[in-house]
Amino acid sequence: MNFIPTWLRRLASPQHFFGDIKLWIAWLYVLGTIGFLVGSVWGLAFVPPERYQGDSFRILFVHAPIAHLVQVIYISIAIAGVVHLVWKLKMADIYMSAAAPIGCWLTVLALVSGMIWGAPTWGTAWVWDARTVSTLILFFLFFGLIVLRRVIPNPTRAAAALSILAIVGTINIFIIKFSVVWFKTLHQPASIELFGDIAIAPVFLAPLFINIASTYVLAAGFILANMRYLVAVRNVSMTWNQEWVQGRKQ
Amino acid sequence: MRYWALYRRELLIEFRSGVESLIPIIFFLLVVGTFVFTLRSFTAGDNRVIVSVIWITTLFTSLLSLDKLFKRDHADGTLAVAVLHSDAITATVVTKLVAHWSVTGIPITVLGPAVGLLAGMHIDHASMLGFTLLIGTPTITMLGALVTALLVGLGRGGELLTVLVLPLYIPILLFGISVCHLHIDSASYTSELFWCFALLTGSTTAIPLALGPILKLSQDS
Amino acid sequence: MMELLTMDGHGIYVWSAYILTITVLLGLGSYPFIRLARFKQRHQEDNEPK
Amino acid sequence: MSSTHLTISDLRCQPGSQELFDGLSISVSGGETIELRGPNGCGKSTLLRIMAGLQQPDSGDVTRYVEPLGYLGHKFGLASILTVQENLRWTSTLNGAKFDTARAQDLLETFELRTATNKLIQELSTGQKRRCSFVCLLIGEYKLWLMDEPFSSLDNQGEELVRELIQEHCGKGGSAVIASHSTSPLAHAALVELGIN
Repeated sequence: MNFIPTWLRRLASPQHFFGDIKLWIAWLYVLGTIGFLVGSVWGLAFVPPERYQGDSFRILFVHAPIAHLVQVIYISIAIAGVVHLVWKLKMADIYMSAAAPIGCWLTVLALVSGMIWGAPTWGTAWVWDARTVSTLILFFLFFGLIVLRRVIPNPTRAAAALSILAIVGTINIFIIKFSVVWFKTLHQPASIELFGDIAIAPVFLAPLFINIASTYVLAAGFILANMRYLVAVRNVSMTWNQEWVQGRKQ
Repeated sequence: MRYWALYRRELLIEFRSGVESLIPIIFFLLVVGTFVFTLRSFTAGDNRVIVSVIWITTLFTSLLSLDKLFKRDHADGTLAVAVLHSDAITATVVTKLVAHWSVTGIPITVLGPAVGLLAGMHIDHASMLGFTLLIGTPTITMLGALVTALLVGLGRGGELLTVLVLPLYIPILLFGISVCHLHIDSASYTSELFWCFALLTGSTTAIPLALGPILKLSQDS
Repeated sequence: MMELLTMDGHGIYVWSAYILTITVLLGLGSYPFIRLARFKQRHQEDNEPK
Repeated sequence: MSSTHLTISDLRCQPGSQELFDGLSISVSGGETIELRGPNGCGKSTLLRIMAGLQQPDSGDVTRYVEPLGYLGHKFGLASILTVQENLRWTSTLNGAKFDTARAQDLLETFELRTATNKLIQELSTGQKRRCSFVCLLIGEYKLWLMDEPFSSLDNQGEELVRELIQEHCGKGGSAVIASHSTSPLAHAALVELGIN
């Protein structure tokens, strides 16, 4: 596999990952935080109120990126699952374990911030439509991954089980998403469609995109930080790890 | 020949366990009965409630019966023997699933509409309910078996299975119920029915092939 | 300034959503480091008696 | 005659913190009997399970040249609410062979299970179940036998019978890997000591 650059191949080894990734995490945290602050302040204070929703639409600048992000995280876990099943890559397994709890919490956040947005906008905090339902199911699926990880003592078996559940769950989520067509709902149709017409006024787009990008960056940082922890835990007996614990190495 | 012999073995085990294998069906009748009785002011004029009740009870019934799908074979070591015969593992798995469906899916497909009729459903609506259950129950068995296989030998019971399986049942549940509801409303239900068939074919082709390797891995504990 | 806080009566929703989001993000961001520090401390303690 | 049945090379297995074996290589050929010896917890059962493919090693390769393998573990591999005959029939079904009633009767006779043919497995004693699982092994026509404590719960006569059978099996070009506590090793068996590290 010569097309993979050396620095990336280095990351497949736990020892190098543990050392190298520290700088990455720092950068991702800094960039993500700055981006998120800029996007949020912009959305809060420097954008005019929306015609129909008034000021509560400003919640969308934090709700929509997260709601979008959690789906991407789930799909990425499924992709890591495929990678794990095909190439038996240990890092893919660690990725799955690291991303699941973060995805789970962010899904809760997306649901709650969605409810806070829905209360003044729809007049009701919860609506049974395809998107709220699919996010709710996503939460259960994330929860399932975490539980499955905990109950299977054998790591090889746990990783395989996680991969399979993530893959089946992704198919599941896609089907539920498609079913949006048959549900007549209050939810506004997906606002930004890839390669489609953009139904949002351009003035709102800048802060929204900044926040989408920065939540991606932040989530990447969180997941990598979690992976770093898991790498340390799973390699307790290794010399490099012992040295790090003893404080002989940073 | 091999399939038939393996299928006979599974059925034999089911029949030998006697009354025990009837528990899920009794559970189904009990729950549907309780619902229809307590909700009779809602179900009286509206077949849609009965449809939903029967479909959801079908899911719970499957959870109850799936728990023991591989448990007995794992406990007595026959699952390990079956797994070692890797050229026969797909046959073993398929016959096991078909047998499981024969003793839970088929009775529910028959009893569901029958109970619906007793609860006051129109005959047309009841037969449509039976038809969606006929498509839906194999899908339910497949998805449930997949997750059950992941949990073989962990000594954990139904509550874990519930949390993991129910989210995966949502699509077939939604489409199955949608078909019935649209039919009751005299609306077009072709696309929902198409999805039901898609889920049926998808799960019945992919899952039996995946189960062999999963069961092999499940021996590792 | 007051206008930014109240937002026509929607302020309570907007601000609670933002505060909640930031809290969760802070928690998720710091937890891996807290866990790692705890892990390191625990193993230092394990190794000391030897 | 001396075809290779199974090879393992550079096997490493470390379940939990304790290392069972590292860099273990064994080759099993036709006609060979290998006896694994060592104290409790040294990994005899684990090694057999890895050989069978029921467990994955941490690293190293296992190559099986004959399949399916006959594996006899701590569990008997017999469905408890089926009869002896039905279990035997199932074994030959899995192998894709036609069930040979006469041969089954012969084997049951050898193992003194003739009268139990139509009894349910759960009605048998532990020793009888063990005997029945040997009959399954023979009905299955496996080339390589992996046996975990095959003599446990057998009487002296049964143990003698099994020893003879293993010898006969390996004489006909079959092979066997046996984990055992028995004080007297099998005749002609190559010993592999585990648990030295």
